[in-house]
Amino acid sequence: MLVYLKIFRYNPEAGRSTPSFDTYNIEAQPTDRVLDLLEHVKGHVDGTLSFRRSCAHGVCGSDAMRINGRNMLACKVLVKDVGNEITVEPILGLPVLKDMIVDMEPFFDSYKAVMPYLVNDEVPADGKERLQSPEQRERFDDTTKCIMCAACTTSCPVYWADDQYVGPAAIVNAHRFIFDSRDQAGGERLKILSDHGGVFRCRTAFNCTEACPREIHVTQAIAEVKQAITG
Amino acid sequence: MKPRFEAIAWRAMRYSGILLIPLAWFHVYLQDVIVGVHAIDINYVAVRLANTGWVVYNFLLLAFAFAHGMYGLRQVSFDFVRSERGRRNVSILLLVLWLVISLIGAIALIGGARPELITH
Amino acid sequence: MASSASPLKTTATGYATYQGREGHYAFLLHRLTGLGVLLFLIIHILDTSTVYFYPELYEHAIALYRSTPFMLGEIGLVFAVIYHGVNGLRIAVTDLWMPKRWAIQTQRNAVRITLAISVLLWAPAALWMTYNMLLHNHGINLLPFIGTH
Amino acid sequence: MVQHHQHEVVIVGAGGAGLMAALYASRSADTAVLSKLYPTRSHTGAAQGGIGAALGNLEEDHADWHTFDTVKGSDYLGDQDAIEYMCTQAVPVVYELEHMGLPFSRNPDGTIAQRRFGGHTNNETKKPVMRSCYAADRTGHMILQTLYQQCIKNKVNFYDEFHVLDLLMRDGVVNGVVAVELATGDLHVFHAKSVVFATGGHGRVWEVTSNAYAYTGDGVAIAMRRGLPAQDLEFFQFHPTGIFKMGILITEGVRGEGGILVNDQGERFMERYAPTVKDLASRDVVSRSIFLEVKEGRGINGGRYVHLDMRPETVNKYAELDGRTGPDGKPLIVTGEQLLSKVPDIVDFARTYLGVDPIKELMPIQPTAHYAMGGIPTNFHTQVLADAKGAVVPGFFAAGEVACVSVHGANRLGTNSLLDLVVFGKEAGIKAAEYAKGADYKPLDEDPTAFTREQLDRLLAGKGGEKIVTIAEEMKMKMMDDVGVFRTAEGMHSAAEKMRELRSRYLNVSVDDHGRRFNTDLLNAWELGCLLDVALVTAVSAEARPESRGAHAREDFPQRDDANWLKHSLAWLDGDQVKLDYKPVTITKHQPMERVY
Ligand SMILES: Cc1cc2nc3c(=O)[nH]c(=O)nc-3n(C[C@H](O)[C@H](O)[C@H](O)COP(=O)(O)OP(=O)(O)OC[C@H]3O[C@@H](n4cnc5c(N)ncnc54)[C@H](O)[C@@H]3O)c2cc1C
Ligand code: HEM
Ligand code: SF4
Ligand code: F3S
Ligand code: FES
Repeated sequence: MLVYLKIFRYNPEAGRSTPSFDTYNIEAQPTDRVLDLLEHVKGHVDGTLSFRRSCAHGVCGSDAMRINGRNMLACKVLVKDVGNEITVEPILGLPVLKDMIVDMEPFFDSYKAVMPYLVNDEVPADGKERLQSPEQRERFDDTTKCIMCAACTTSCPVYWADDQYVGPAAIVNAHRFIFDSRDQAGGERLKILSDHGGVFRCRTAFNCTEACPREIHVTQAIAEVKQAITG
Repeated sequence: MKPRFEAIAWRAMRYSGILLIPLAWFHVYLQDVIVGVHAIDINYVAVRLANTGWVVYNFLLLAFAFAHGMYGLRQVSFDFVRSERGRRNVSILLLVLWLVISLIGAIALIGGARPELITH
Repeated sequence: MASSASPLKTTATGYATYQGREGHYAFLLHRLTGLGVLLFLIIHILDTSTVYFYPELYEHAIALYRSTPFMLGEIGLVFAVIYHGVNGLRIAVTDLWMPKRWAIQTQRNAVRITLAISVLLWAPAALWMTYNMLLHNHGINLLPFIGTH
Repeated sequence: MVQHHQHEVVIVGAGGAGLMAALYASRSADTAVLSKLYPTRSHTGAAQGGIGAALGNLEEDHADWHTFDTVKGSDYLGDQDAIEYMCTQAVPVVYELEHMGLPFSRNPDGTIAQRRFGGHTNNETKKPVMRSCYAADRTGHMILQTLYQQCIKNKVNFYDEFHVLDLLMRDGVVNGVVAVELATGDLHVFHAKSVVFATGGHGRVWEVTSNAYAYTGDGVAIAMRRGLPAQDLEFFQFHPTGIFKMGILITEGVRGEGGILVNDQGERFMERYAPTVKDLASRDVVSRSIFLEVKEGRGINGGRYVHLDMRPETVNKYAELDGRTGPDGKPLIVTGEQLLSKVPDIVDFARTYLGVDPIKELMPIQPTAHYAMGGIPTNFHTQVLADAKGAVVPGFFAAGEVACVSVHGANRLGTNSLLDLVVFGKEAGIKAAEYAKGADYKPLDEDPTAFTREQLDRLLAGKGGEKIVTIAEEMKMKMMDDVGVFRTAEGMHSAAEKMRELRSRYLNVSVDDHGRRFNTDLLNAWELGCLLDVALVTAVSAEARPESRGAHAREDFPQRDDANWLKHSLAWLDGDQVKLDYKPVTITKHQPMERVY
C-alpha cells in the first residue's frame, strides 16, 4: 500500500531552523513498523533524517515520538494501526535538537531526583537473599516494567506547561521503590514527591496511561503515591 | 511546612468538591432555573437574606466554592508560573484577592439587602 | 541550539493538537468549566454584594443578566457547573477510594458516562431556561398551553 | 574541536557488563562510563529468560553441575577453568544483585524463584533442574535497571551518547579511547590508565536477527583495527524461532508448552530430523532443520519461513500422538487461556507485530541471529589477550558479549549470558581499577585523534555514490545464506569473497549528512565498516574450520573432530587478509564426550 508520510524536520545547522514538514510517498506493507518507514527514508531518500532507535521491538525505550498526534514507540506501531496517512513529530515538552531527537537530560534529571534506587544496606548474615513474599513482590510489579521512554511524561498537559513537575515517569519509578518491602527510604521519597513539583501537580489527565507502551497503570501508581502521602 | 500544605489541599479539593455538589447545584438550579433571573430583583434578595437559614447556606457556598475555585486557579497558574518567586507572588496575590472578595461577600450577607437606599 | 518553544506555546500546541483520548478532553473541559465558573462566581459575589453596598447598581446588574446574551451564558454556566461537578466526582471518588479504577478501559467508559450524565441533567434545565428566555425577551411562547409564567 | 578528559578507568558500554564494571571500578578509581546509547537502552534489557545460578532454592543443585552442563553445552570448546569460575561465582553474585534491589520473582517461602531451562540438568538424574533465577519474563530489563540505579546512587560518571571510535595504544599499552559526542559532533580524547570494553555483540551482520540496531560489533572491530585478534568468531548462535523478517525472538517456551513447527505441506518436519525429541531438539539442530526445509522449497508458499503452531487443538493433538500426559496420567489437554498465561509476552509480540493471535492462528517464523560466542579474547580475569600464548595487553579489559573468555565455547546455554555479564563485568571493574592504581598515565601520541579523523573524513569525503543500505543489505543477505545456520566450504568461500568486494565498495560510500550534530548518518556508515570487518573475519574463520561443532554446522563436515579441531581460533585482520592462529582449549575435569541430551 502507498503510505503518505509526513515527517517533522528541524536542523538549524543545515539551515532548517524553523520547524517544517517533509512528505514522502512510500510503498509499504501494512505490517511494517513506522520505524521501518523512517529507516527507509533515512537509508534511501534522505540520510540527514535523524531519530533514535535500538532494539526495534519496544523494549529499549529509544523511539518515543508523536505519531498522528499521539505518543507511541515508532517500533511498536504498525502501518495498519495508524492508516496510510502518517505524521511523525518529536515528543512535546523537551527541547528539540534535531528532527525527532529531543534533549532527554531534563527527563533523566527528574528521574534522578526521586531517589530511584533501593536504599537498604542491611543484608542477611548468611549473605543470602532478603526474603520477600510473592504478594510483597506483586505489590510493585507493574511499575518495574518502565523502560524510561518518556512517552508518558511528554504526553502530560501539566508537564508541557511546567518543567518543574517531575512527571509521571519519575513518579512511576519512585512508586517501584516506595512499595518495595525491602526499601527503607520511602519517607524521604514521599517528602520529595509532596513538594511543589511532585505528585500533587498531576491533574489526572490520563494521557500518560494511554501513552505507556508497557501498559503500566501510570495514573493509578500516581494515585497510590498521593494516598501514601496524605495517609 | 509547604509540602504538607499541598497534600492537605489535595484532599480538601476533593472533599470540598463533593460537598459542593449539593450546595452549588441546588443554588444554581433554584436561582437560575426554577426561579429565573426575571423573577429576581433586590426585594427577592432582601427577603432571602432576612432568613438565617439562607444566610448560613450562602455562607457555606461562599466559603467552600470560592476557596475551592481560588485554590484551583492557583494550581492552574502554577502550570505557567514556574519560578519559586513567581509562585510565591501568585499565591500571595490570590490569597489577598480571596480574602478581600470573601470579606465583601460576607459583609453583604450579614448586612443583607438594603432596597431602601435606592433613590429614584 | 535547541528549539525550545515557550512553555505557553508548547502547552497551547499540546492542548489543541495532542490526540489524547477521553481523559485528555475531560481534563480540558474540567479546567475550562472550573475557570469559567470561578470567573462567574467572582462577578456574582461582587454584584450580589451591591445589594448591601450600592443597591442602585444591583438593579442595573439584574437588568443586564436578563439580556439575551447573558441568558445564553447562563445556560452555559449551568452546564459548566453540572459537568464540572459530575467529572469532579469521578476524579475525587477514584482518587480517594478506588485508585485501581485508574485503568484504561474503566476511565474511557467513566468519562463517557460522566458526559452523558451531565448532558442529561443539563438538558431539561437548558430547555426550560430557553423557553423562559424566548418568552420574556422575545415574546415567543413555545408552550402556550402552560400560560404565561 | 577536540576535548580532553582524564580518568583512571574508562569503561566503554553501559549494558550489564559495563555497568557492573563501573560499580566496582568506581569504588576505588576515578571512573568514566561511555556509551553510544543512554545506558537503559542497552540490549541487556531485551533478555527475558533468566540468569543461571545453582542456588538450589527449590531442589538440589550444585555449582559443579552447572559447570558440567556449561562445558557440555559449549560442545567442549569452553575453557573449563573460566567456566568453573563463572558457575561458582554465580551464587554469590545473584545474591549480590538481590541486595542491590533486583526485584526477582519469589517462591512462596520468600526466596528467589527459579525455573527450568534448556541444557541445565541434575547431573545424577539427567533431568532438567530449576536453576534459572528470574524476574517475571524481564530478567535482563531488571538487571539493567538495577545496575543503572545503583550507579546513580553511587554517582558514577556517565558520558551518555558518546560513540567510541578508536582505542589508543602506545608501545602495546592501552592508554585511552577516542569518542565522538553525538550531540555536538566534537571529538573527545579520554586519557586513561585502563580501558574496559563492554560493547555487546554484532548480530546485525545477518539479515534476520533478534539483535538491536546498535549491535554492530564496534568493540571487536576497533580492537582488530589496532592489531589485536578476535577469537572464535565462527561460532554465532542462531535461535530457531524468530518472527519472520523481523527476527524478534519467540522463546523456546512456546515449544516447551507443546507448540510444533510445520512446513508448507502442513507436515511436522521435525519428526524427520529428530525422531525422538522432535520439536524440542537443541537450538542448533532445529535451526538447521528449518533451513533445510526452506532450501528444499517447503517453506510456506515457497518462502523463507515455516509456521510455528501453538493453537490448543494442535498442541492437544500432538500431545496425544506423542503420548505426553499430565500429572494424572491422562493425555494432556490445554486451553487457549492456559497457553496465554504461560507466554504472555510472546502473545503480545505476535499480536503487535504479526497481527496474528497465536491461540487461533499460525506464526510465521525463521531462524534468527542471536548471540556471539566469539569476541575479544580474554582470560578469566578479563584481561585482553594479544596472542595464542596468552600474552596480556596491559591496560585493556573486556567483558560481556563482546568478550570471548571463553565460557560459551561453540554454543551458549540459555541464562548463561546474563551470568557472564555480571560475573565478568564485576571482575573487569575490580581488575581494571587494581591495574590503574598501580600504573601511571602512559603519555598519549602527539595527535591521538588522527586515526579517527582519517576514518570519518574519508566517509565524509566519499563521492562514489555507494549507499550504506545497499552494501548493508548485500552483506546481510550473503551472510544469512552462506554463513548462517548451515555452512559449506563453497558458500563460506564465496561469502568471504563477497565481503572483500563489499569492503572495497565501502570505500566509495557517500553520506548525505555532513553536519556535526547527531550525525547518525555518518555513524551508521562507520558502524557498517565494523560489521564488514567482523563479517569477513567470521566467514574466513568459519571456512577454515572443517568440522561441525555447536553453532558451526557444516554440510560437508557433519562430525565434530576433537583430534584436530578442539582448539580456539584467533584471527587478525590485516587489510583484506585474515591471519589465523589457534590455541588449545583449557580442559580441567571434563574430557570431551559425545554430546547427547
Ligand atoms: C532477545 C534476546 C533475549 C536474550 N535473552 C537472554 C536470556 O534470557 N538469558 C541470557 O543469559 N542472555 C540472554 N540474551 C543475551 C544477553 O542479553 C546479551 O548477550 C547481553 O545482554 C549482552 O550484554 P552486554 O553488557 O555485553 O552488552 P549490552 O547490554 O548490549 O551493552 C552494550 C553497550 O555498549 C555500548 N556500545 C556499543 N558500542 C559502542 C561504542 N562504539 N561506543 C560507545 N558505546 C558503545 C552500548 O551503548 C551499550 O551500552 C538475550 C539476547 C537477546 C537479543
Ligand atoms: C459542583 C461541585 C464541584 C466538584 C465536585 C468539584 C471538583 C473538583 C475537583 C475534584 C477538582 C480537582 C481536580 C484536580 O485536582 O485534578 C476541581 C478543580 C477545580 N475546580 Fe471544582 N468542583 C466543583 C465545583 C467548583 C466550583 C463551583 C468552582 C468555581 C468556583 C470550581 C472551580 C474549580 C477550579 C478552577 C479547579 C481547577 C481546575 C484545574 O486544575 O484544571 N469547582 N474541582
Ligand atoms: S511509565 Fe511507560 S510511558 Fe512512562 S517512561 Fe515508563 S515505559 Fe515509558
Ligand atoms: S497525563 Fe499528567 S496530569 Fe497526571 S494522570 Fe498523567 S501525569
Ligand atoms: S527501538 Fe527500542 S523501544 Fe523502539
